[in-house]
Amino acid sequence: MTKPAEAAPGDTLLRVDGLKVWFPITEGLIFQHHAGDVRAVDGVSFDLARGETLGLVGESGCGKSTTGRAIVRLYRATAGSIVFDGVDVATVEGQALQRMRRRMQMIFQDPYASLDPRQTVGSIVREPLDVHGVGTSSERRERVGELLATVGLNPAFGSRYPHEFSGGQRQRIGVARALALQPELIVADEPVSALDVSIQAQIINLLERLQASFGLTYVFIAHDLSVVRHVSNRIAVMYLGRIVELASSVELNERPLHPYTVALLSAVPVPDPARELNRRRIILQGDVPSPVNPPSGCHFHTRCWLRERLGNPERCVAEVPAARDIAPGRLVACHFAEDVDGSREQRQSTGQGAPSTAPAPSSYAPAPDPAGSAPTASPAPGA
Amino acid sequence: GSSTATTAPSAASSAASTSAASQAASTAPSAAASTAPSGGTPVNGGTMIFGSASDPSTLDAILIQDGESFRIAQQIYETLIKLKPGTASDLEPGLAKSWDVSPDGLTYTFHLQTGVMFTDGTPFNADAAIYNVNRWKNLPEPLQGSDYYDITVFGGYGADSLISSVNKIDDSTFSITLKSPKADFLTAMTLAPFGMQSPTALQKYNADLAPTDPKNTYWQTAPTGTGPFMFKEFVPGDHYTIVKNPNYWDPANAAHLDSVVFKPIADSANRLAALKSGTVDIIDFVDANQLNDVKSDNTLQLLMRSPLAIGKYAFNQTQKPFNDLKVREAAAYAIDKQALVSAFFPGLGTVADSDLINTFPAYEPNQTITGYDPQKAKDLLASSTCPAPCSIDFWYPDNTSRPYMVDPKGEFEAIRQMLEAVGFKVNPQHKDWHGGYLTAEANGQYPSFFIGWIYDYGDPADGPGLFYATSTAKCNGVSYTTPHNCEFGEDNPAVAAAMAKAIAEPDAATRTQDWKDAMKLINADVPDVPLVWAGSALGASTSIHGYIPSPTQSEYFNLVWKSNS
Amino acid sequence: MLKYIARRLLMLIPILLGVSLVLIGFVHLLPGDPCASMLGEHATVEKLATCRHSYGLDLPIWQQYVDYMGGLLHGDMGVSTSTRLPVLDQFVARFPATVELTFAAMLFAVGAGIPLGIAAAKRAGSAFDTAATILSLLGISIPIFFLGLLLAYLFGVWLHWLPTAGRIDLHLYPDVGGGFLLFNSLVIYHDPAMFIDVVKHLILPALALGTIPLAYIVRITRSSVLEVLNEDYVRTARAKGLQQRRIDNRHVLRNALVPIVTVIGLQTGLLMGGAVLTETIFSWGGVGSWLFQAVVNNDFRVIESGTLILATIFVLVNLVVDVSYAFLNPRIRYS
Amino acid sequence: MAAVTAATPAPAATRHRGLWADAASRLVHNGPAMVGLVLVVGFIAVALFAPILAPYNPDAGTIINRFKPPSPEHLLGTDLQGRDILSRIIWGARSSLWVAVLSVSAGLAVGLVYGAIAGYLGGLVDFWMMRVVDVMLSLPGLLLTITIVVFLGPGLNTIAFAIAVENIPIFARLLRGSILGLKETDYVMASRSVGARGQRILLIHIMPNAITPVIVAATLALATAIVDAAGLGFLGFGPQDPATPEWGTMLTDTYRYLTSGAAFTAFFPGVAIVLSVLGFNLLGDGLRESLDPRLKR
Amino acid sequence: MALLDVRDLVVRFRTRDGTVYAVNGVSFALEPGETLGLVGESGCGKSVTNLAIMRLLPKPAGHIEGGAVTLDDQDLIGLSESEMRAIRGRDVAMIFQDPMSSLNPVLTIEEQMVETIQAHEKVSDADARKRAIELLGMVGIPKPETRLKSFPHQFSGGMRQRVMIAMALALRPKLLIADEPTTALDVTIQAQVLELLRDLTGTYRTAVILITHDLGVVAGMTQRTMVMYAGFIVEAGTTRAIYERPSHPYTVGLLHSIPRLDRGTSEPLIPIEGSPPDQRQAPVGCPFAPRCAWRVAACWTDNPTLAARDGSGPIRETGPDATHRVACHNLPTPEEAAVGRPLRDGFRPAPPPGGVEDELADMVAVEAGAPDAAPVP
Ligand SMILES: Nc1ncnc2c1ncn2[C@@H]1O[C@H](COP(=O)(O)OP(=O)(O)OP(=O)(O)O)[C@@H](O)[C@H]1O
Ligand SMILES: Nc1ncnc2c1ncn2[C@@H]1O[C@H](COP(=O)(O)OP(=O)(O)OP(=O)(O)O)[C@@H](O)[C@H]1O
Ligand SMILES: [Mg+2]
Ligand SMILES: [Mg+2]
Repeated sequence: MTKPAEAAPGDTLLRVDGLKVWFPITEGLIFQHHAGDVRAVDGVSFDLARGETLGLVGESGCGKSTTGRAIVRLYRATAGSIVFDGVDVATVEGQALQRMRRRMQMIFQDPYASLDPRQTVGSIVREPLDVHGVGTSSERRERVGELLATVGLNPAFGSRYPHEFSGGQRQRIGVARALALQPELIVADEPVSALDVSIQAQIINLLERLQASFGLTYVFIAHDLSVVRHVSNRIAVMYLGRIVELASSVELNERPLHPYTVALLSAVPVPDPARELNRRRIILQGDVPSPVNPPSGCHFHTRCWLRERLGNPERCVAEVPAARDIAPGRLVACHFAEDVDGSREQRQSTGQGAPSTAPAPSSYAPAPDPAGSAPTASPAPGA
Repeated sequence: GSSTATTAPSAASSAASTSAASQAASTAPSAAASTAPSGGTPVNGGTMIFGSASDPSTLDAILIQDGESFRIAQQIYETLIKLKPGTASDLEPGLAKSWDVSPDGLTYTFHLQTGVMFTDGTPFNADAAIYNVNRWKNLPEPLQGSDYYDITVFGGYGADSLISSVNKIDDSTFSITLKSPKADFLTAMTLAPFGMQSPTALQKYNADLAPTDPKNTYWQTAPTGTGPFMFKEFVPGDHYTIVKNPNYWDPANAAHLDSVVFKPIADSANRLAALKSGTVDIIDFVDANQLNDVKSDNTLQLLMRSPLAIGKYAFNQTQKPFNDLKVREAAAYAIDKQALVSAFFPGLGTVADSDLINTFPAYEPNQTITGYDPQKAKDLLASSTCPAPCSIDFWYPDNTSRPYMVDPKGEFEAIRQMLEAVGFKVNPQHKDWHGGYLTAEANGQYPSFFIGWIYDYGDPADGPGLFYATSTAKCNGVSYTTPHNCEFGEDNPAVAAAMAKAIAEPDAATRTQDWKDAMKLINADVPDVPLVWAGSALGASTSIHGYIPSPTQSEYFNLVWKSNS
Repeated sequence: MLKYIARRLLMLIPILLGVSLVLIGFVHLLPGDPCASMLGEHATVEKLATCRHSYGLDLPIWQQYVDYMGGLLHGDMGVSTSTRLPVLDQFVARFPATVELTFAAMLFAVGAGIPLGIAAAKRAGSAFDTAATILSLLGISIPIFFLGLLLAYLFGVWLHWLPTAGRIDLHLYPDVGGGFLLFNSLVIYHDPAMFIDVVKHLILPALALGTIPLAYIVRITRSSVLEVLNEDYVRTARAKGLQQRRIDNRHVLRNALVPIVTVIGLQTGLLMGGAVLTETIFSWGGVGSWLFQAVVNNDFRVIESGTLILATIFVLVNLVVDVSYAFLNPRIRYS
Repeated sequence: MAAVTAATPAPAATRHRGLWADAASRLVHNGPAMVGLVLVVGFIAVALFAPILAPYNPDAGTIINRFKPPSPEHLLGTDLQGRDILSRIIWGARSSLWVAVLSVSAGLAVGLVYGAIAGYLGGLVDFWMMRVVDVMLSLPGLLLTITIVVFLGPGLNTIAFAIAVENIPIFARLLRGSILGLKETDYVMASRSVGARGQRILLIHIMPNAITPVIVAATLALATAIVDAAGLGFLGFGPQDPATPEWGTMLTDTYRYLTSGAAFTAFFPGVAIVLSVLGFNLLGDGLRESLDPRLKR
Repeated sequence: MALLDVRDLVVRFRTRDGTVYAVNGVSFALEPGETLGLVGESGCGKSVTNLAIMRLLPKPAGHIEGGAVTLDDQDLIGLSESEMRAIRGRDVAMIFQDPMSSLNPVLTIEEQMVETIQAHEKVSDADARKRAIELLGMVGIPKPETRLKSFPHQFSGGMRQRVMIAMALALRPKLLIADEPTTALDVTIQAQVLELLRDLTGTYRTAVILITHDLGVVAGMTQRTMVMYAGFIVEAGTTRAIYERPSHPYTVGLLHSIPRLDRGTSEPLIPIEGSPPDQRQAPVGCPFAPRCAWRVAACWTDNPTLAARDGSGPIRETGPDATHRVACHNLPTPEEAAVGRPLRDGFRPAPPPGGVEDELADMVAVEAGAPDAAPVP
């Protein structure tokens, strides 16, 4: 059900190169003029092998969704290319685009907003078939039943309306719609963020199961690192429209090399009071700057703990750090990534650091931890 | 006239007179049916609020054509000759103490009152009077065409004008010489449009510029006469105020009231509400259905004006099927006038059977159509060129209520029922009164229609004489004098000849007989179905005294006073 | 903010151009001829032609439009064909009446509507709420002239409490002309009795005219307040232990105000020119009945210029409303 | 073992109703709205079955019989022309309904297309199209209506048309507003992502959702149309054809008699207008609440 | 004596669609300075419980139908509205989830802070303002003097939540109720806010009730934890005890539903199937029974009460050695808890009693057929 981090990559299905998506800001009442841009995505490159899952994480507003939407051509790329199976998505039009659309689908974050409240579940799931004229109408109806069953819904529910379903069930409907055309690539934009924890797991498992049975390729967008890590082979960490680090999910978790990744990891709370007690967080100062006027040089330099420790080198302000292949399959866009490696912060954030002298948050000392860090997990059946 | 709301006294008292009081006019209806109780000694002071139907439309006297303007002009301007209050024809000295007529009936010499001043201080004398008369004669070009009574009385300007010359004799005497005799000239001189206006004010406020010219502010800001009242202010749409002229030349007849405010209230129901709530003191045009309401209220009084208007259902004989006399007769017999009058004119009108009102000496009962007879109507129709169901177009106006036609649609509906009962098939046709009803009617476009007439003169010449006296018609508004033929299509040379004779006849008794003959002929032609002779009524608070209603609506407010309570 | 206002004012130009185009088009579609109604039915062809010429009616329509607009630029709004008065003067004479009536009607609508709406929202679902809703709906359901007449009879004729026509008791104050009577009576004449009389005259027309805005305001206040009552910050305010009155006034009402102000603005704009019926019933010499008469009399210049002024006022009122949003909602102010 | 995964239904899933059915049930539980519905349905039924319901020919009568007060013979009395008021009110329902329906449907037809084009195309087209709407909205409504009636001549259809013209910008703006809002919704995005294009999105996804506020506005506009028509009648621009009973005109023709003994002639048509308008308003309000679950009280 | 004592609190909503059984007899206590986590899925009654304590239930639907709430020996339920108002904000303060909507958008930060202070203390505007500046400085807002004039929308989410905290702590309340204070924030900002909260409440020894979905947040922030489900407390104890020995099937399920950074990536998630119950039906039996892999027949009919997990000793509700209590008829063993599913041979969850079978039975069958829901051998 879960894949090994080193899942053998197939051929490259998707290659994104230098993708920029800028939203123009216009002003003026009668005659609009261009007053600037929201640089939602500002030079993103990665590739994705068939059958692979790429996780995309980052804080709110860093351009994850925009990247995802550009891939499925909901937005037009301002610059750069998105090559899907050898064809540049950014340039195709008309029939070719329609054909392309059949091969890549999207799952949306909000299971409430992404289903048309006036359509029955059946017609929502059937829409892709209708649009692309797949099969006869009775075949379509049959296929809708199959799809609903596949995502774990009663096919008889096709005649109901979305609002009659719970959040988890709705997200299943969204998944069924995405599956309808048997796509190769699915961009899942925060598919579980809006769901309760218990339901999250249902959907994550469903997605993994579907990937296994249909050989799907995922771009999995989330802001929750633990979820992304769970489902992805590789993870790209985004900050202000750029990828700052790209690594396999295990690597990223164990040896983050970008100061931002380190901070992100360190900020994720862990449901283990004993560990929480001993962890020391890197608290980033302030908020994410505006994508309209991103900071010069390294976008992260305004909040960077490493830069501060290094005595605020000019280089971070002056020079845009290139995405470097620091190790095989490991891209980092930081001038001083080497300083991160092995640092106390890195170790602490990954839970490998020695307990520091951090004051205990509670007013009384916790009892010694009998279970400690003993792995409580056992292999899942059938894994 | 028919379209202009009302007014204008008349009297064809042809006999020239040097005396102040002329004899009672032979043809005019008698005095007012009721008068506000004099109720003791007049009290001076106070304000009367008059609930009128609309704002005046001008107060440059010579341009006045509508009743509301007449009403106000009557108070602030004075004419050379006046009507005796409540009468339609008794002449009385006005600004002229007396007058003489030359034997050829062409030259009229007026002896003016002395010591009279316009309210702006300009003396009223022969010069001022001549200034006014010359203005009528040579009306400034921009004003021409708007002077209805100037045109109807004098026929035009400059060379066209009936006035040949105006001469000053001395400071208080002047004469007018006409090009041809005009029997009703003196009576016409009592019309408010011929009121005397201050030459100084006329010039100062550019009254001679086009009314559209913003510099012409005369009537809205400074209409100036010699009357017992003078202009105070005009707030269009809200009120028009006149105040007592403190220096009125005839102290005996000076106004009792300090001021009169005219408050336009268009809707009759609202007008009555305003009267009953005490918002206004007196209102004009009480609806028939409101008469009882006023009567039964012991704080109110009803002031009745005797009939001087005729309402009728008329035909155009050049249009089918009304070219057939039998059809016209059938329609005439089909209408139950009594029911109609009691439904729509209770208390304000009587059943009419002639274009002449029965108070006129020349009146004679209609011998052709003898009364309501549906069976006869059916028979006539059956034998006509348009047997039942005989489809006819019947026009009535929208958005108007006239004394002779208080509820056009309602009356139409009632008559439609009656006509259809005898075999007509009525197609309702209607047009806005202000939106071209009259124009199309005057041009002869309607086969059958509602129309009416308010006499400016209590003389048959002003009624049937206008409608039917010519047998040839020019039908696009070119002729001023007798254009009415277009609407009726009455083309009977015998009728035309009889009427021409009557109009020309100088002797009163002969004239009356001539008119009776002419009316017999016209009635036989059934050019219309006279429905009602209508008067009108004012409602007033019982604190109002001395208000003398006049059939011609020329009522003098200097006589009115208000008791405190 | 100033830039915004400037831009909005600039926006007026195309709108007013559009309005003037529509108007001139409409006026020319109107049947009948202003000259014919002016000169009466017996006017001669020549007279008509002269008259038409004097008003420029014989020119091609585009020429008329250009001339008219040229006149407007010079502040010349033309002259009424029925009263022969300059349109602008007439407007100025009547506008105070309209303003006072609109003001009074809105005062009534707002003064009664907002408290009623708030009360209904706070008791949402209760019998009071239902009654308030139905009452306000009843207001919209009665034809205004019918209501006006009923009011006039009830309060004027039967109870003799209030006058039913005009703006002021003309018996007592023949000296007072038009203008802003409410203001003048106090500030210029220093006459409280007169002020009271003016107010008495205002009551019935204001009631009749205010009924429709009242209904809208009650409804919008109710739903808006209901919405705000469910907002988190109201809960926060209560959690902070604030006085109920303070919560209502500072937290609830201020936030609920934007849609309410929109409705108030819209209704004020509508009343300015839409009071034809009320003005007719209560003989109120305002702009509405003036324009109405102009339509009836085919008084084309009055229709054109009068409506143009009204449209300008309407747009300006909307601008004021939009600007007031900025004061109600700081988000707008600072963006 | 099935029971391991047994799921309790999600709250909303317990009821097998469609969205509309849901709205309908909310409506049914809304007292005032039901009163409104009853009034409206009654009104429509009266209009439809006028020939059966009316005891007399609404158009027949003689002035001899005028102003008969209500009696068993004439339940609501007779009018000035001696016609049966009840029958005229019953037939008048047809005219009023006709004016209401015609004005609103004509307004809808044009307004919807206009608003949909502006909202869907957006950009400059939308900008200028909305300026035209601004122009129309800034013209005083009643005067515009009167002008149109004067232009076209009086009559039921004319009045309906004139009122429709007034409705157009309102509907257009409303629809455009909701379309603009809906264009960016996730479900429209979702539909685009599966390849759906312009027309389909507009017709299948946007319109059905955008139309809700318009439906509500239309219901209220039905009410307004009846009152407006009555107001036009008062000003003398009502449907002038005397043979077609119409409530506004009936009221206009008789309000003068309110205080002079025949008050019933004005009272009953007045009541008919108030009730029908109230009905539409209550229903419209109820629809607003039931179609928008957020406003639930 | 405990600072806060809640006994058998019952809260219901009477709506048009029926009664919502939101909180069904909740009891707990809190000592001064103690931090308590309240976790559970959406709709389980966390917020309602706390709103009831504050007597801020949405009107007119929400009613406290039973129970007692004592704060400092004072019975809050019996207080008049104005007495209660004096307590709100002064003795008990609240922070809400959405800092965006919890601050009034039309009032400046200053107005909102000053009014809070002045609602409870007679201080001059200038003094209140000075206090506000101090407070803003305390929560780490740079240049508080100038920022005081700002409106909420001029702050970022994290800053707004800081303002909320400053406002809540303005009067040094004894109890702070934080209702999902960081759910709307990014993790990095969440870390900032949580640290601030921890520092300040630690310094003032403010008792805290922290409501959250995030089991990680509770782990790091609280001393004691209560798990709620469908209006019931199903498990309570010290935070350590609950994370180390999760004993209620629901708690076990929650812990297995979340991917954890501190565990290997290969660990499968074990979802809790189905969804929470419709709280419009009066609860019968254990509310979790329909979703429970450990349920026995009694679960369908008897609602287990909260009892000490090991069944011995006096029950302590508060403090570091608070008794670990669970409401369950069939406790998972520690091994089962570690694995996340029953390990007993041949154990099958009891089928629903006849008649209780609902209309979604068909759906269940489908779910069961789905591979990820494969029956445990
Ligand atoms: N259609 C748009 N027009 C203008 N700006 C946009 C648009 N869509 C997104 N943005 C801006 O682009 C930036 C990136 O947005 P995006 O939705 O891609 O972020 P994200 O990483 O998905 O964030 P989140 O976690 O909140 O979903 C944000 O600043 C956002 O405001
Ligand atoms: N105003 C209300 N009217 C009716 N029911 C309500 C109302 N507020 C809450 N409820 C119901 O009360 C129950 C408990 O709600 P509560 O808000 O306490 O949940 P919660 O645990 O805080 O959830 P969340 O994590 O989503 O905030 C839910 O079933 C909810 O539907
Ligand atoms: Mg996103
Ligand atoms: Mg909550």
